[in-house]
Amino acid sequence: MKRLDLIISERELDAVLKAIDAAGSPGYTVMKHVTGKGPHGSVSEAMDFSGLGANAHVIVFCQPEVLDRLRQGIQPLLGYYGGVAYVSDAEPL
Amino acid sequence: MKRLDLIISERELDAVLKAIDAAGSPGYTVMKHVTGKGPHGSVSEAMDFSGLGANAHVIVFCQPEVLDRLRQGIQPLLGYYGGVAYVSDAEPL
Amino acid sequence: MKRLDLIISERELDAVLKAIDAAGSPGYTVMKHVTGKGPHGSVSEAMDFSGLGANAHVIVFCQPEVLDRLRQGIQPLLGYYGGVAYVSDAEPL
Amino acid sequence: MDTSLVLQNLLTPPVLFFFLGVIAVLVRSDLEIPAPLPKLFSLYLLLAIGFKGGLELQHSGISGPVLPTIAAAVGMSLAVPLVSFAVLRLKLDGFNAAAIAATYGSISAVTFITAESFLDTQKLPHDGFMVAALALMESPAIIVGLLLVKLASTQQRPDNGRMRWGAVLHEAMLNGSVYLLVGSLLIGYLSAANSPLSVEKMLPFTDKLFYGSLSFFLLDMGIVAAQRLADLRRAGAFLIGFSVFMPLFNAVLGALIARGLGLGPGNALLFVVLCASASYIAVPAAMRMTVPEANPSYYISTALGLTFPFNIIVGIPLYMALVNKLVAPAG
Amino acid sequence: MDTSLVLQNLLTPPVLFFFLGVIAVLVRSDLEIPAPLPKLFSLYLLLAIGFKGGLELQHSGISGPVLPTIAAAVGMSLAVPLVSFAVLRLKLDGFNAAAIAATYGSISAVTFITAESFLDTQKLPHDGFMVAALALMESPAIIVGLLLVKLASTQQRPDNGRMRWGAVLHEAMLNGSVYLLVGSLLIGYLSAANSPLSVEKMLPFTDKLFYGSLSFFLLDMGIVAAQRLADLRRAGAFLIGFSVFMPLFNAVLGALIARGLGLGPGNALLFVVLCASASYIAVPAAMRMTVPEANPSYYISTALGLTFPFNIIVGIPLYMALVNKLVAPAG
Amino acid sequence: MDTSLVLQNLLTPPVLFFFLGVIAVLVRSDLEIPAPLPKLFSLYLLLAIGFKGGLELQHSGISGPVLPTIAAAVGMSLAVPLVSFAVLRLKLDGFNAAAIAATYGSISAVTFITAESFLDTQKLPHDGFMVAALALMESPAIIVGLLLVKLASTQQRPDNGRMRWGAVLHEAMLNGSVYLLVGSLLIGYLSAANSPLSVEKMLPFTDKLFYGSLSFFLLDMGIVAAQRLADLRRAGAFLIGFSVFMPLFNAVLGALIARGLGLGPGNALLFVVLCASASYIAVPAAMRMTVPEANPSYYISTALGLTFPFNIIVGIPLYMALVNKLVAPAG
Ligand SMILES: Nc1ncnc2c1ncn2[C@@H]1O[C@H](COP(=O)(O)O)[C@@H](O)[C@H]1O
Ligand SMILES: Nc1ncnc2c1ncn2[C@@H]1O[C@H](COP(=O)(O)O)[C@@H](O)[C@H]1O
Ligand SMILES: Nc1ncnc2c1ncn2[C@@H]1O[C@H](COP(=O)(O)O)[C@@H](O)[C@H]1O
Ligand code: NA
Ligand code: NA
Ligand code: NA
Repeated sequence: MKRLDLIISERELDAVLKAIDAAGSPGYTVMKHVTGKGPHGSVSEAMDFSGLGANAHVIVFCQPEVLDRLRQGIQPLLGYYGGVAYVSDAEPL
Repeated sequence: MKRLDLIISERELDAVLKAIDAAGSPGYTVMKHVTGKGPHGSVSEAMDFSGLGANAHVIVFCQPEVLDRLRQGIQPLLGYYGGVAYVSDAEPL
Repeated sequence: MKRLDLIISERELDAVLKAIDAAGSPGYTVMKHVTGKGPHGSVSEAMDFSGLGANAHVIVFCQPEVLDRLRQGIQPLLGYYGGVAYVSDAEPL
Repeated sequence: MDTSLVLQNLLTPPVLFFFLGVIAVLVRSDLEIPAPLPKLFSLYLLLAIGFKGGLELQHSGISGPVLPTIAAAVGMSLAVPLVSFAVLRLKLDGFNAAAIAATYGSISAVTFITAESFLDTQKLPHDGFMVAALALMESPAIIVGLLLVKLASTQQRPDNGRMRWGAVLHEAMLNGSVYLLVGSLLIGYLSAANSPLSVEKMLPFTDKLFYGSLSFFLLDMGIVAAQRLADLRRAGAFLIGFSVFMPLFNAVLGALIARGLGLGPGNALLFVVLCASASYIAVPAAMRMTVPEANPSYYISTALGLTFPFNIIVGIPLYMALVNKLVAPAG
Repeated sequence: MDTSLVLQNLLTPPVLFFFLGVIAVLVRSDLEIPAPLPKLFSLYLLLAIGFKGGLELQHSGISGPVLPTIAAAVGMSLAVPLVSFAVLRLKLDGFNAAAIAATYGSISAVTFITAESFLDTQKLPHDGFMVAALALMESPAIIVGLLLVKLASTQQRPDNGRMRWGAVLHEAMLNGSVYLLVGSLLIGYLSAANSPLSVEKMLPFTDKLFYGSLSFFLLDMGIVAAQRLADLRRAGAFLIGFSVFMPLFNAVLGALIARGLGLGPGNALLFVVLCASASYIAVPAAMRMTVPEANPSYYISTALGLTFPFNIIVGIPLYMALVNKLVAPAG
Repeated sequence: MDTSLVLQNLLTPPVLFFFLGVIAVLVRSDLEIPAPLPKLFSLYLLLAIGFKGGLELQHSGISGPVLPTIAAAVGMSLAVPLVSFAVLRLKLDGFNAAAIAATYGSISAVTFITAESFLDTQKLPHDGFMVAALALMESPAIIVGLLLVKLASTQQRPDNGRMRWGAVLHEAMLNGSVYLLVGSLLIGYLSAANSPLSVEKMLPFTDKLFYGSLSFFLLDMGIVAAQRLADLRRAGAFLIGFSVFMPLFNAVLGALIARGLGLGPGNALLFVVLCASASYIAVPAAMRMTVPEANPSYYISTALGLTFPFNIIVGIPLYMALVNKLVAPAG
């Protein structure tokens, strides 16, 4: 099986989760309040009071074929809003 | 070496950590306040005030033989309460 | 590409991030409020009010050559202050 | 008269902020009170209600209707789950029926607090020992619920179906919210006897801030309840009906007992509210741990998605009218 | 006289705590107010300012200068982005210019609140309807900003450049902070009419704690603003100049309009502050979603890193002097 | 007389809530005050105690016993670590001995605050300059601790054993809690002189809420201290003895100095409490960074697991009796 790690802005989280559901993923896990740095600059929690939002880290464990559908749904979002997505191998315990 | 990712309810965290210790793991890392969706439905932080709890994400880096013992301690908990567990390869930096 | 997972004390986070930047990494992701157990004992959020700090989990996706430079900057910090660092393979989605 | 009471209740800040939270969900505003801020208010309210109850208990003493009322309250928290279980078994399996039954035998502290605020705006007196009744109704309902699980479960359970009663009793008696409420009650009781000056210094925190903090917390409760309401729709007509009629039935029962106990209208309303409200804090937490076979979206959504809003918005004034009719015709 | 007003403003706890936050960053103290605690204070301040505005609106009634003032405020929130855009286009692309323009058309609730506190220490009266003006200035600025994006963008945008106006309007009108402010205003208005006793019980929370909570929150705002100031230095002289001169220009415009409306000195100052302040809550959140092409560090750093401190520290007393000169020479 | 003071102290809400927290851990209740809520209370208490101290300092002026008392306090924060180090080296290596020594040279703000509350319930006056003494005792102890590390360490340290004194001084002087305390003190001092009206508006926040917030925070401190107590048991009899006898020794020393300074009973008690308390906020944070060779569970568990509860529960009334005997026989 495959493991997908997504790091995106909390503001885009709903759209990403919708895409994950649409791809037929068996589930997902979300960690909010994530900060970091990438091509688009630094993201901190300092403006948390503003609704501006930090990042979210989403993990999906799924079959390779789900991954193909995920790629289609998520690539456009990452392209427009930024964020990273990496895939590795993972086996059920 | 191996990397184990567990995602379980915060309510079962103590039992899981006890099982990890019992398996002789050299350590573990815990992230709480994790949300997600799986076969048993959605988990959010909305009822946080109630002691109902969100999910926790537990990471264990260990030798393959520890993993075997972990499997025995953790599988029954996952079977009864739900949650997911995936293994991948990892090497010390 | 490679994926580096670092788990260190929040108190050393600034030094670690500086080392990551210095190694020319394209970015990083940070999760704070992480707890756990390792060779140096347990780390909880119980003393959060004290500035003592819990752990932080840092993820870096990068090319293997960046990893070599990261190793040099980060190993001394881990040696002196404690913490763990593991590497796995990861491919862009 | 009913409708005027409903309106008087409706147009107070706590209820209006509750609505504001509900509407935020309906119109999909991104208004959010992030964790653990709701926990701050929830801990504060338990601490404050307990402390104030302890003070009043010290002043009034443990006499007259105190012990009979508390005994009756505990009795109701044992009886309501049994009746509820019988009703719920018509449509649900044993696990779900038992978990929901336990929920309705227990109480909602926020509903109780809102009823107290309602009484205050109606200038009707009420007593501190009702807080003791509140505190003592959580645990018995949990235990009855788990006994029902044990009796009803034909299915294989782990540890060969043996209940770990130690863990169960622990969960029932030492749940954080029960513990804080009882502890604060004792602290209020002891402080009032020994250090009136220190009580004086607590009051700006426990007393003056109370109403505003309740309103803030109800904003969050409105958000959470509205999110749950969607779940409930999926759960079907039977559970929706149960969420409204069971409280009404328990309220009538409660009002009759309150009359038997000779309670004044204030205490009688609180007694009725205890009977009619359902737990969405201690009981779901205990059920999640001890009856994982039951579907949380059933027992949380009934208690929180419908019974709670019903009680907050129309229940309290309705029960007041009931009390005025049944218990204290002159009140 | 200006300098005495500046000093009077400077040596009050809210402004001093703001400085304490700024200095913490400059000397690299590890003082930190971790999330979501700032959110608690920000929600509280919106709730309290809205509630108090609603009470006052109920007492004063909706008459006299109320509607013209609100109309003028909304007009300014439409006009300021247009002027700002024209200025910003001299140096910036359409996306960034539009996002910053929207920011300056909108308002800063904390600046407004600090100005109210300043008026209170000056014992100058002001009215609740100004809070309604505050609440109604967020959304129009967002919409104008997005219209400007649409007009100015030659670049390819997703969905073939079609704006999803539903989403945009939703973001503009139902943003959490706008929603809470308007909702609390309505709740204050309704409660004051129907349940004076319940209003009485809210006041220790919404009124007595207000000044201290503002001070605490400004400590955090000082930290955040100082962190942003570093970004702004990188953004260059043009934006730095804009962050100071645009508010001054808008303030003069606002003062003239306030005179035209016949506002008293208290309301006039608030009107000027609304015109001169820039949003760092609702608008950046909306821009981040709908104009990802714009660089957030531009529109946040101008509004928060420079305009906000400028207004808090010297702007408010300066505008007071302006109002004293232009609007109410006898005041 | 001692026991009556102990009882009077014991039966106040702050101490009772501390016990409630301790017992929660002992009976394994799941009561929890999740991060960052304790931080909110800790920041609030530092802000409030600093602000109030500043007000009082402004009113009393900097004269009479102010400077000698502050000098003596700083002197004690230099001397206590030296004595403690000599004792601790009997059993511990240089790193651990130095870290614990620094901890005991510094102070516990919450112990100080609880002592002030105790004085208030005893109606004994005390002065704002004692807060200045409190604020100035954190940094010197850290610096002495690090000097001791340097002198005692034969072991190889990174950077070839060269201390980064810049980092160390930074940690010692600009630690968030020291910074907030000193800053709030200055703000109180400045506001009181320049804007009495604004001080008036701060008081409901800084003054009225103080006692209740302290009680809430002590509930959490009880939980944390009890968790630490288990660690301490593992640390062995020597450190357990040290955690009780060192404070007693320092208290007697402090009482003698207080007599020398001619302090009244209120200020004398606070002086003694400063000497007898140990830091579990600023110093551990600094030691964690600069002396990673020392075991945190030693220096935190002694200060927090035993010395803190000892002082809160029996220390304060005991020291009061000591002061009554030694310092102010007529008081
Ligand atoms: N190379 C990387 N390794 C780990 N996280 C990254 C990396 N690049 C970007 N990120 C994360 O993705 C977020 C969004 O990236 P971006 O919007 O592309 O700058 C950043 O704030 C980081 O949290
Ligand atoms: N396929 C998956 N990928 C990532 N996380 C998952 C997946 N399935 C379940 N989870 C996580 O595990 C939690 C418990 O799952 P369950 O109780 O089996 O529904 C969920 O709430 C998710 O956070
Ligand atoms: N084997 C392990 N697996 C996962 N996390 C670990 C492991 N060992 C240590 N850690 C994490 O790294 C932190 C620092 O470890 P240390 O300071 O070496 O005890 C611990 O608190 C854990 O969060
Ligand atoms: Na009930
Ligand atoms: Na404006
Ligand atoms: Na000391």
